[in-house]
Amino acid sequence: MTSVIEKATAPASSPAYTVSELLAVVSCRYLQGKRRVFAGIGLPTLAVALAQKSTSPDIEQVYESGVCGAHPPKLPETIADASLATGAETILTMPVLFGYVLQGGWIDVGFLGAAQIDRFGSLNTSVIGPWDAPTVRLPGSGGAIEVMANSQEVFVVMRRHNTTSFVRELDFCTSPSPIAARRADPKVPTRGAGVTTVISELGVFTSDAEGELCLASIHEGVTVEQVREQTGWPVKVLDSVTVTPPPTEEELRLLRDDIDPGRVYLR
Amino acid sequence: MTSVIEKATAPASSPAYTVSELLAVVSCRYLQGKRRVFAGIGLPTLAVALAQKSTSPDIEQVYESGVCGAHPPKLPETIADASLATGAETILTMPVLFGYVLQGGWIDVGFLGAAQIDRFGSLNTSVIGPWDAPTVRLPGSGGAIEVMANSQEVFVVMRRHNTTSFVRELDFCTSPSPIAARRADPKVPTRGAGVTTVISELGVFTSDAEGELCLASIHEGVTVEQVREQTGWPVKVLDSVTVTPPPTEEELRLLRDDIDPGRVYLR
Amino acid sequence: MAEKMFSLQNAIGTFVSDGDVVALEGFTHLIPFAAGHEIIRQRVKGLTLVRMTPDIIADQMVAAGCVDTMVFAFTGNSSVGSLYAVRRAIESNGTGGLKLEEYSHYGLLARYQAGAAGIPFMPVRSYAGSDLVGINPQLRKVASPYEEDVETYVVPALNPDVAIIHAQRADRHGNVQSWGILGPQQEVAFASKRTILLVEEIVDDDIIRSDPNRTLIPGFVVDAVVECKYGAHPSFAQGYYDRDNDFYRSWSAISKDPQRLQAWIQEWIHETGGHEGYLTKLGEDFFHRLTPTPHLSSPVNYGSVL
Amino acid sequence: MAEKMFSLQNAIGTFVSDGDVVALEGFTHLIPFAAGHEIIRQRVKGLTLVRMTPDIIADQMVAAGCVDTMVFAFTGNSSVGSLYAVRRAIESNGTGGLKLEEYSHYGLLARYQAGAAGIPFMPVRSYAGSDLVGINPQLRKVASPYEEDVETYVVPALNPDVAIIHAQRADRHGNVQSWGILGPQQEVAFASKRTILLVEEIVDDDIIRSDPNRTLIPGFVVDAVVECKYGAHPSFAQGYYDRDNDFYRSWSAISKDPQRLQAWIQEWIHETGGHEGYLTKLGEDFFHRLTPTPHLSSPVNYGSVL
Repeated sequence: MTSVIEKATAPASSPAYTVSELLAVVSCRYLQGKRRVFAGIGLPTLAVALAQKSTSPDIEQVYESGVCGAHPPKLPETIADASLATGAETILTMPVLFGYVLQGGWIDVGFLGAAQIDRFGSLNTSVIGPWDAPTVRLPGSGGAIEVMANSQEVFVVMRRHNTTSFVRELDFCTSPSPIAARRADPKVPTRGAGVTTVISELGVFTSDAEGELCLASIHEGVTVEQVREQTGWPVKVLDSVTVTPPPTEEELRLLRDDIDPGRVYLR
Repeated sequence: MTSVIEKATAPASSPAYTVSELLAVVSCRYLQGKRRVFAGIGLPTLAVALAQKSTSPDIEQVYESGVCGAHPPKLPETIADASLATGAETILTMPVLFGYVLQGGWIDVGFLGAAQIDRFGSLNTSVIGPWDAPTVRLPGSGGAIEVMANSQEVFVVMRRHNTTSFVRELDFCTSPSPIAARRADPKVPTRGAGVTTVISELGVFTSDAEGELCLASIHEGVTVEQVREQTGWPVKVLDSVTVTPPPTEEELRLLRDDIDPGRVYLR
Repeated sequence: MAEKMFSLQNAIGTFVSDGDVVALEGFTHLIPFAAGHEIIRQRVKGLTLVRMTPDIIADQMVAAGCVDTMVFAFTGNSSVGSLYAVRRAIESNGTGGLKLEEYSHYGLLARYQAGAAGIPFMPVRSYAGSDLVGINPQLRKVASPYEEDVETYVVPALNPDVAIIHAQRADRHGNVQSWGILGPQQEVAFASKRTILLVEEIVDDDIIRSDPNRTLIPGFVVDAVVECKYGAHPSFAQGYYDRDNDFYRSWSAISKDPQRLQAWIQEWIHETGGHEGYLTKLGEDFFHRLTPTPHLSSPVNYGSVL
Repeated sequence: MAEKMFSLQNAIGTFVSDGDVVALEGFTHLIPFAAGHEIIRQRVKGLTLVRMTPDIIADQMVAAGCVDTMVFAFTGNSSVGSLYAVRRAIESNGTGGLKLEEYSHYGLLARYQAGAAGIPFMPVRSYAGSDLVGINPQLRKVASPYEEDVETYVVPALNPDVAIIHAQRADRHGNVQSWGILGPQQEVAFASKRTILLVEEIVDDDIIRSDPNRTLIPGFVVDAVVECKYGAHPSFAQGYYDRDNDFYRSWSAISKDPQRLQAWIQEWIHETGGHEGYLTKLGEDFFHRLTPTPHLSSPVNYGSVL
């Protein structure tokens, strides 16, 4: 798999930006008005940090490890960085984080990644091929099943956008969308809207009233046709589909100079 | 209700002792070989402290509030004394104390009191009279139901021994013995032996193989007949029934001089 | 960030309404007396008071007519006396009318846990054979799907309208730090729709952030933060003031006589006008005898490579 | 009091046997690497390894042939690479043979919680619609006895034979204090039949008793206490040493080549003879670059009136 766009073509009037920068900026914009974001290290951290410094000063990131209100003295390299604990406001125990915070419904937006996503936002992070004799063993759910089942909504960042990642049918449904959950177990209550927003290297999908992921915007230099070709299901394109407004100079300045000057995640 | 014996008659060779001292000493003796005792403040505290200083240096007291390994700088007056936290080894959260420690089966001996006890060691701490229009409203279970259901065995200290406290039938069964529990709900697993030892102002009852509380010893100056008269069920008397050996000078010295010199619980 | 700092009066006025299910928690330690007094002062009615251990504060609230229903596990004034207002409202020869929903400690705590965790019920390892099962229809059984012929009792999730708790310190964002006996405060705050937090002192952000594992409840769970020094009196706040055992011992005599009890409420709650007035009435030197000798925690190092 | 101080060698030798269910816990932080290495050194076989996040230590134990079955929720080397020994033991073109029992994070954590709490199962708010239900028969449903037509998934209690955990400090009685990211250590220690505790340092009783709320696990739960400085390397111990990210990044290249991996195990585990030898091989100055700048907690006052 190679990325369709490694670097977007820069329009004459704006500076060039990397895919990472684009994904962080677009994610940040969709975070407007949200309060508590459950996310790991990496692009979501940049998106939340950018939101804090721009549109959403009150936004908070909650980490799977139980850290809330992190104020790391330096940008952490990994989710396991000691600096995430240094100066944090709270470190919750795991039963409190998963039981009370996640299952209790306190998370507005959960950020997830996946090897495969389907039309209604169910995710595979377990295996390629059959579970008991896979071609590729992936890490598994971790907390993804709980994040999907308990956040008010979920954002998915998919760096690679092609027909092996945006699939008609998942090899394995690790984290089902609420729609899939209700179909499988109508008596088990669900919470939240599931995946409402997918930000990929090609564009942005948002969910419609039925929960179907529809193309809402394409990034600069990408065509709708390209998205159709790289997506394993017949893509519904919103009437309002637009070209994603490119990162502004101010957004890029904040990312590059303030938030990640060492290009820890922007690499 | 008045106590049958406010002060035991002292044999010529030994010093006089109070009922509190007697109950503490006898309780202590039954604690030999036990490790973890779940108990409130008062006589059980004295019994555990005495055991620590005599036969059972490793014995530990666990408090309902979550305090384990208490080393209070002064003898606490109440279970809510700040000194219980000062210098303690551990203060557990309530879910850990009740969930993991008690329900997890880590308690060897639970100490309980009650307004009424029956022949198989079920206890009433809720009401005298009907529950919805009681003559006397008692405090209720607190943690007693969990202590009874989850300790390996239970000791009950009954200061007042008469036919209104040792009853044929409880007005209300707050904390059932495992025997009563299995009869009511045969499919719900029980743990432990329930009440194995009752220490009253008149004597000591221990449970037989069927869980029935049988008279094992009578205190100095008490007759078996007196116990029968003051007990609401036909008392089974063990063949081995003896006179409770009175507190020794050393036991009394430890209690009076070392453990409770201010007579906080010995009053 | 939404402003969370409230006066006690405004916090109760804003977040507690007639008919609410109010969980007022604190297990022997950090009992939110000042908040209970303010509820009485504002003459809130028809409350369902949820409290594992309804004690003097419950006696006062029942006597003041704030409480219709009491959900509890142990009601009493430890070993030093009785709660006569509560008893009069329950016993057959009393003035009656208090509805009860009775649990054991872990039963009620497990209801908070299930409420906090968004699950319909919590299994508990007890209740078989207890007469509580007969008088409390919330205690039910479920068959284990793992073993033949094994059942467990369960309790249902509880999500009070308001949790009211007291703690030693917090920052202005409501990040709560507490130590000593912790009680069910964390569970009840997460389980409740709204949470009012009273603290002995508001501290700088840096103090809280120096010890993040000490934060029992994150700020996002807290709706109102009230700085309320000595707000747990006659209960205690570890390291700030000890328990006023004299007051606890004196309560039976007050509570036993309905007229004297009403006069006490009038004098100490209504006429003081607020917690400040209550402290003034106690007098400037009151807390001297209850002031602890310091016993400080050893530091731990949260550092990382810079 | 029974003597609880053990050498690492004796602790593993005494409490871990072939075929045991061993939970080796620590969530990104305080991963008991030294204990895992000692299990490899002692050539223990047939283990069921329970770990929420099997990472490099699992890769090493699988490569060394200690593990028959892995019970897990997330297996990987965060974002810096893959665990090739684990993958070879699972994937269709690999050398195979590793049995898997797969959960999500809370699913496995809830199994520890139920195991610790002596209840047959724990309800969780997830799993509906997940294919995990099809491949893991332990994920079952129970009807709520409180609402019509409401069901919840549940997971069964788990009681491992041995829990192995690492912490910053403890006293000689095994009272454990830990800070930073706490992971499932408290749950797994209470749930397991035996618990082996490794710590960075044994401290005086007074240190532990100065901060009883910091004690995560009381001594009575712990069977063996091992003083094992740097025993979490290449993982970290907050305030003692940071994570050795270079090692984590280097692992993929080692793990990808089965021969190189076996050579690594031979050189760094067997030939070092023990944790002391491992540290000697790392070299005297190794931890300089990982040594944190101190960031100390503010004290709290546990005092009372004397």
